[in-house]
Amino acid sequence: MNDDLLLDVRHLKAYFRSKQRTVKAVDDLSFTLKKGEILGLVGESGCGKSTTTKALLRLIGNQKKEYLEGEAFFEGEDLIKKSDKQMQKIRGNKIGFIAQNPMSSLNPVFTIGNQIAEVPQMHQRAAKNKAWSIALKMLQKVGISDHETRAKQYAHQFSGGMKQRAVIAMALAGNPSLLIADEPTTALDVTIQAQILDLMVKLRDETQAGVLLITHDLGVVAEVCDRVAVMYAGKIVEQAPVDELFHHPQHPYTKGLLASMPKIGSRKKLIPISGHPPNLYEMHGGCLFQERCPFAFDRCKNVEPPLHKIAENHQSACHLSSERMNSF
Amino acid sequence: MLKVWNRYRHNLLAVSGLVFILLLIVIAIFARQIAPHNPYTMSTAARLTGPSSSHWFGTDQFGRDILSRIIYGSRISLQVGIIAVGVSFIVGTVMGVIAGYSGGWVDSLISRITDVLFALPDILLALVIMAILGPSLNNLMLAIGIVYTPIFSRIARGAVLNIRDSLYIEAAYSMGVKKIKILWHHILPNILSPLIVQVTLSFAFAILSEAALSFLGLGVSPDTPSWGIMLSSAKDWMELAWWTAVFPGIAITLAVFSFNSVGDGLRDALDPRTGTGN
Amino acid sequence: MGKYILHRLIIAVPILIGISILTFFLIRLVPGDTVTAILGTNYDPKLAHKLRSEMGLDQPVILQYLIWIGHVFMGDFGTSSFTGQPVLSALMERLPITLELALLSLVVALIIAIPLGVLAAYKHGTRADYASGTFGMFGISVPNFWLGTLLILIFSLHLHLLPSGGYQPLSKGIGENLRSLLMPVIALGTAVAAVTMRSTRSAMLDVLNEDYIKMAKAKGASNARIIWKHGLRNALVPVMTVVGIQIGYLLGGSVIIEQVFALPGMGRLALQAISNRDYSLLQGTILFVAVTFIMINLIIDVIYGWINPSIRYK
Amino acid sequence: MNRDYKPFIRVDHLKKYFPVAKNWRGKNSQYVKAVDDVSFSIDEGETLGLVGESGCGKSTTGRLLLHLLAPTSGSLFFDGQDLTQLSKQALWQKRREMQFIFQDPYAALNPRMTIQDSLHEPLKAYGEDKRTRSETIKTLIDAVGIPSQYLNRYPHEFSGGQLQRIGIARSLALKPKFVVADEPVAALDMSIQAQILNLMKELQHAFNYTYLFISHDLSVIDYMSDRIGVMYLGKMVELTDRDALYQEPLHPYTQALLSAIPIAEPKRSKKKIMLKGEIPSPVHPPSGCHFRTRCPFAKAICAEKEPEWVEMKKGHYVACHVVQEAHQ
Amino acid sequence: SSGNSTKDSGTSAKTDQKPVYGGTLTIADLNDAKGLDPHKETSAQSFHYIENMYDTLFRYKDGKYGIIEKDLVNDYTISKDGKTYTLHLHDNVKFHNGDPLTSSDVKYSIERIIKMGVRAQQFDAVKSIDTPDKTTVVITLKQAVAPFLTFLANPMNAIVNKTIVEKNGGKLDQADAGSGPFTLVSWKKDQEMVLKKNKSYFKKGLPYLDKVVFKAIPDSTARSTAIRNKELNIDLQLTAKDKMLLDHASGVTVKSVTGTYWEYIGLNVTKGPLKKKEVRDAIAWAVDRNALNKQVKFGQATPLTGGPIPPGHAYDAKLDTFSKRDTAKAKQLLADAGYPDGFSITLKVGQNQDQVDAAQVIKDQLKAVGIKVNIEQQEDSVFFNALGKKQFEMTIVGWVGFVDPDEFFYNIFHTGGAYNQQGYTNKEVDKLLEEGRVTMDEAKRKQIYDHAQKLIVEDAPMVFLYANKQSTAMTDTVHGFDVNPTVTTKSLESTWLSK
Ligand SMILES: Nc1ncnc2c1ncn2[C@@H]1O[C@H](COP(=O)(O)OP(=O)(O)OP(=O)(O)O)[C@@H](O)[C@H]1O
Ligand SMILES: Nc1ncnc2c1ncn2[C@@H]1O[C@H](COP(=O)(O)OP(=O)(O)OP(=O)(O)O)[C@@H](O)[C@H]1O
Ligand SMILES: [Mg+2]
Ligand SMILES: [Mg+2]
Repeated sequence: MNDDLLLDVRHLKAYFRSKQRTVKAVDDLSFTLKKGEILGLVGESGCGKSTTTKALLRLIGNQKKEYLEGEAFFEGEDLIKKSDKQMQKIRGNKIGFIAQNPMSSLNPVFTIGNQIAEVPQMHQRAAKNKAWSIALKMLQKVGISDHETRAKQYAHQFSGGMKQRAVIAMALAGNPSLLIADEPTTALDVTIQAQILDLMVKLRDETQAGVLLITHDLGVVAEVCDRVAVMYAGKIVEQAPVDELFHHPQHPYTKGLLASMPKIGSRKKLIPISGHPPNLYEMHGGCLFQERCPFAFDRCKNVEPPLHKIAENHQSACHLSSERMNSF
Repeated sequence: MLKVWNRYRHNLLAVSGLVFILLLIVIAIFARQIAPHNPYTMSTAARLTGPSSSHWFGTDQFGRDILSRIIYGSRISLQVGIIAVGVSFIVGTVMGVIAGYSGGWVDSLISRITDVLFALPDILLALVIMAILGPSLNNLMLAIGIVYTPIFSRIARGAVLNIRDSLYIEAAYSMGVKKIKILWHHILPNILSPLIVQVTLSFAFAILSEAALSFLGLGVSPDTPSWGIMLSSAKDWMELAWWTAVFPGIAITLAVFSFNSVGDGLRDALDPRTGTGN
Repeated sequence: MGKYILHRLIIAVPILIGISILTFFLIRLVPGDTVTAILGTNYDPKLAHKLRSEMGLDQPVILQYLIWIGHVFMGDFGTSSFTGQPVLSALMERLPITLELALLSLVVALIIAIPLGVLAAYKHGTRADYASGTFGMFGISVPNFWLGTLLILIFSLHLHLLPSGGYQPLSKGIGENLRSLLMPVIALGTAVAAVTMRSTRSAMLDVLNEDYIKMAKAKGASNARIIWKHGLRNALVPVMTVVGIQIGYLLGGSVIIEQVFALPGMGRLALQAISNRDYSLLQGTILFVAVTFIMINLIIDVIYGWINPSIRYK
Repeated sequence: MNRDYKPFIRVDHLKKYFPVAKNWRGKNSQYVKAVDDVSFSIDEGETLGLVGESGCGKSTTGRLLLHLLAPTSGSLFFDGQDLTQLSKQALWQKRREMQFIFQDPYAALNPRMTIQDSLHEPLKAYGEDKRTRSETIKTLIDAVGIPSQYLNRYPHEFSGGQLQRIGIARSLALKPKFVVADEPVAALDMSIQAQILNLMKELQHAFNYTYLFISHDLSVIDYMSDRIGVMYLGKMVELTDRDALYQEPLHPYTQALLSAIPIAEPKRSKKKIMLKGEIPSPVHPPSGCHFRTRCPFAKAICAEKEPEWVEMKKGHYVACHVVQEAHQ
Repeated sequence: SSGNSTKDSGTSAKTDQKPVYGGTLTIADLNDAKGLDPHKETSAQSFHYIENMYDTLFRYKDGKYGIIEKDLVNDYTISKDGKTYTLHLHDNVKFHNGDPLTSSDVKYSIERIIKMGVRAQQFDAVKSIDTPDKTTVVITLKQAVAPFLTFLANPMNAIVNKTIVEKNGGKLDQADAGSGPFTLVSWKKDQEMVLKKNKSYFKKGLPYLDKVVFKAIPDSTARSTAIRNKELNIDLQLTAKDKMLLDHASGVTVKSVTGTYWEYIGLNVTKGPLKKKEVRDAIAWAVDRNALNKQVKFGQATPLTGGPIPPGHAYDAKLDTFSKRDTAKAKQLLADAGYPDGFSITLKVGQNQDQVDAAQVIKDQLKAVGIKVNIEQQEDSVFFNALGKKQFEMTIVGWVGFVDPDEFFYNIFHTGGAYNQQGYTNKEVDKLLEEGRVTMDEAKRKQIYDHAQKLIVEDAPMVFLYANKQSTAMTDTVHGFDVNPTVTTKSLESTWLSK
């Protein structure tokens, strides 16, 4: 195995069970992430992106109705097998987490500094003033001006972009080797989004941490990611380096997405994907995309296409692309 | 509707409350058939006798059968609940809807009135009103009705304000639907659920208030078999006869408990967000 | 902060004036009057007339109101027409007792209810949660006067452990004082405890679903830290609102509880004033209760601001 | 583009101030200047795109145009008539001809009414009889692609894309001439977004609607509009033809916005203009030019004087001191 | 009437024991005093608080009923025509502030009583008050007033200190202006009033107690619990139920005498069916006083089967009309009056629990003869207002504290009587009552009142129910306390506590 390998997820499954039904939010997911790499996980709303992050952080899987299976090797150790106590030592320390909604991710009743300082206090047993100076340093690092006053302020005194910076500072305070960011810019305006993405790339360059970046915006992916995994209905349907994916998409879903996106300067008529994504609890055999797929044929209805290699570093889960490979 | 019931069904407390309320209604309607004795008949010989096979809950200081009085008392409690809550529900809702929908000085005026009424403890206000009206069952219902009017007004106003700004109201308006129609078709049906919840909770309050005012001697007339009156006179006798104080109290508690738990259950069932107790 | 309090006080003035008008005129709608109450069995029309004109009760009501409110603004609440005692001194005599009863009930209730509510939320869905839910529901359903009566029945009449009524001032020693308030506090505080417990539980459940709790978890905080540090203080924000509403209940409930336990507080005074048609005393009492209510709520709001910095006022 | 249409909508010096604070005497003392002196016109059959970041006043402008909000000052001509001068009844009659499409289709439908009832409502309000109503609705439903057997369902039984189709159908039921579409696709997934955009274009083609199309997404605006207006903090800063805007944006804010938007084409090197700071509070906007606090080219004059709304080239309006000076 | 009252230690059982000085006695009553001004107060509750701070010219004899003895007065004479009273005061009496009590204080006090209005009518006949010297007072009346000494013995017709009155702006609501055995220390409304020993009391050697604490405990159960727990020494007024309970309590003695508190059904003779004498009579026959006594008073009251005066005083034993209930007769009377099927009527009551209870029993009893009673309970103030304005049909109330027969009859049954709420008029009765007022001869007076009672009972403006026992509970350590029909705490001056 590669020395650079940071995260190796294999056959991860996360289901939500209730009396009426089982939602297969994440179903047999496998991917890897290297040190210093930014992996983009794209997909439409409800396809299981957030559930993936929660499973990796083991924020789910502790209750009976949450079912978790598979392996997730992080620095050689399987996260899925860890106890809650062991996970507490890893979260915030070795794995930093940046939440989707900065507006609600900060505790309104404690100062920002206090919340950042909590991380070294918990994980490094740092003394109060030591932790505070770490917090100040982190705020400075994420580009918050006047950080000494700002540290003593509360979340409601911060603007959206500043809150997201504070959340990033909090995620970095434990010096993590893996950063999981769940749609870190979705709630922000474009000009602010550009600032935050820029910051994240810069921080990655500095710390050489691996970044798992969740987003639904292909534009964001194209700008900052090294590699992309496209998710559809709880599964990864295509995985490739960024250039490869945008220029030689293999899966009909990926192709559809690219064709349906308006592009500035291009007057081409958009070609939408017909229909809408399936319910994650009414799944039947075969390819999940087959109902919306213009190329679907008999096999698609019955046999679920596995994710398989079609080129170096490029995988797709489509009968068609595998056939094309075979025909070479 | 079915969904609401499905959510409600799983709340054990709420279901038992509902069952008890239905039971209470049956008891109140068929009091004459169910009660083992006449609740007014006195007997010097049988005064203050403890629970026995002929008087399950014992007798009071006049030898009247306590069980029968409790059974008849359910009529008073339900009557007070229905009328008092009816009054406050109708008056309060109208006030609140007018305040919330029209805004401006009408809103200010109505809101100030409710503020003033809110700054006085319920019981104190009810006492003063009872003192004005004089003790009788009708006045008691009116007094409790007045006291609980501001709650409905506030809830209705809040709900209207909440919904008034919602997008589908603006949408209807933008498509030329007249304001009064919007009020009737969109606003009223949508503010109903918090009001219904409050109706059940107020029912519980009304029963408690009747008991409390009667307990203080400002309630219904003293020979009425009301639970509050029974408790009030039991206070003098409980040392000799604990049952005079214990059973009417249990009746009040159970009735109030039932209405509260139904209200609670409804609130959870009507509001899918509070899916906390599955 | 000071400005905020001032602002709140200014807002309270119209409410108090509203209350003063309301009570003043309401009371005058009450049939019967002070004079009949004073004379009681010995009612004699001639004597009654003489007393009425002495008390100024034969003047127009509006004039009576203006005279009264004018005096109130100068701190003179008049004298009780029934006992001849100055209203203010009567109120000041009673206020500490009601306040002690209400605040003691509140504090005891909070000390018990908040941890229970937090635990119920933490163990939510378990038997302990259902048990506490049922208990809480009983707590808000049981009439306080009945609970008081039962306590007397058990602890005074049968076990002879506690006095069945009466108030022992602090000057008689804190032990005696607390002994005389123990049962009243339980009777009055149970409902408050139940309501607080229920609202703490549901507030805590809401808070535990918040993003910042997930964030705290993602930071590696332990469960205890999440609940007691990150959760509780946020959960207290809605709980404080509920507590504010409870103040009204406590003051109203003390009318009944003071009657049950023969405590000479403001509630009892109000009741006497009503039955004696003691106008100036009743007006003064109601105004005082309203002021107390508003003041305690103001204090709660200040605490509220302390708990929740986003509504702290500059 | 073709500019020979007759002006259909014209707004002059339109302002909308929302009171946000009252002083101790209950008088309004502070305002959000949501729309602050905006002038433009829309021709018949044309689509004007309105773009800008959150809170800049796009929706307020849309609402003002339909007179759902009364303007604080300014005039507003619709088909030659000043809406601000009309009686209630006349306004109500006019209302038929102008309609709104909402960003959140779910919130815009009464959750307790079947979509059938919701669709009937506007027609009923204008006194159409039942048969005409049913026929109109049938046609519309077909046009937006909702099967008619779904009519008895409630809003929560539909997906977001379907709901937006229903919302569009409802807005068009009265056969309006002018439609304000307020971020109609912002809540939708990217695979659905293209369906709706295409639908709106087709309908416009068929019925010659005039559109005001609001979005914060420049690529969507680009796809839909003939002309585009850019707003910043209550002001319109630039307005011109679509091509002119993308090819030679004049205002520094437009330039920054264009460069900040992530493009779904990896490694397409583009010069980024990173804006500093964030959008100031609309209650206390900066003096002079509102954008000057973030503007990379700000000069002394920008703080002193509000820039004028000037037609720099034919049909190309800009409000910027720097640009105007450069042209002199 | 003779000499010094201190020799007689009332009804104390253990007269052989030697009094012990010192100690604090705690005594509980139903309600607190409204105020402390003896000339202003009307409620009996207030009297119990006030009377120990003041002295009166005469007083009721301990343990006896209707017998008057001297108090501040050392010696006195009444002229033959009953119009001139010459009173000689003790010369060693001092007010609590040290001022001597002199004849001018007496004159001032009587004039103040007249001015205050409450008991002015007792002194209506006063023509002049002269004070020839410091210890002599001569009161001249316009005509003879038979109960005049009784009036002077009323504990609220007390002698007050002019200086103190004036210092308090004419008000004594919160102040002590007396010369009595105890002086006021503190009064916390509805909590307690504390009195301490007056060391310079004019009766040598009295009082024994250092301190007396009065407590107002409205709840009878609370009072009886407290005395059982020995938190109290005296529970002044027991309800029938508490008497029953306390009779068996250890360390507590209950003493009772027939009291002056009598209760009746008032019938408004100016309204509806009650205008007819037969109807009123029918009600009188239909009421079962013995059953009522059993149900409401645990059989402890004395049923009034004749007139209103309880046994022992101006009581007429021969007048025993209603000793047995007769529903047949009642029905006959109703039929005669034109109500063979009875009628509906409202019975108004106040807040007195016994009367509320009695109303329920009477409702039950009258049902037997076809009269349907609706009970309407009102708050006392509203209730008494309604009574004063004759706004009632039937009511249940009681009178208390009368000592002289004139007090019993004149105000209630005379056409112009101040408390004639029933609207009762009978010329013959009026004449008899006027005569009784001015007749000084005891025997003749009794005859007059016997006759009046007979007429009243026949007319039945009231249905007399019962006279209550006055019961007091005290711990076994209390000695020398007088349980008096008029309910008084006056004997606290000679009460003492054993260890
Ligand atoms: N606690 C839960 N219980 C039941 N179902 C859940 C739960 N959490 C998520 N789901 C379901 O799992 C599926 C995946 O949810 P997830 O939040 O992972 O999607 P996502 O890709 O992050 O979407 P978005 O872009 O909207 O954030 C959804 O259908 C969601 O409804
Ligand atoms: N009814 C209102 N009362 C007070 N302020 C308002 C109101 N409506 C809008 N505003 C304020 O006016 C400003 C402009 O709001 P508007 O909704 O027009 O912005 P927008 O450009 O549509 O933003 P978004 O992209 O978030 O929809 C904002 O600051 C907003 O807070
Ligand atoms: Mg997500
Ligand atoms: Mg908007």
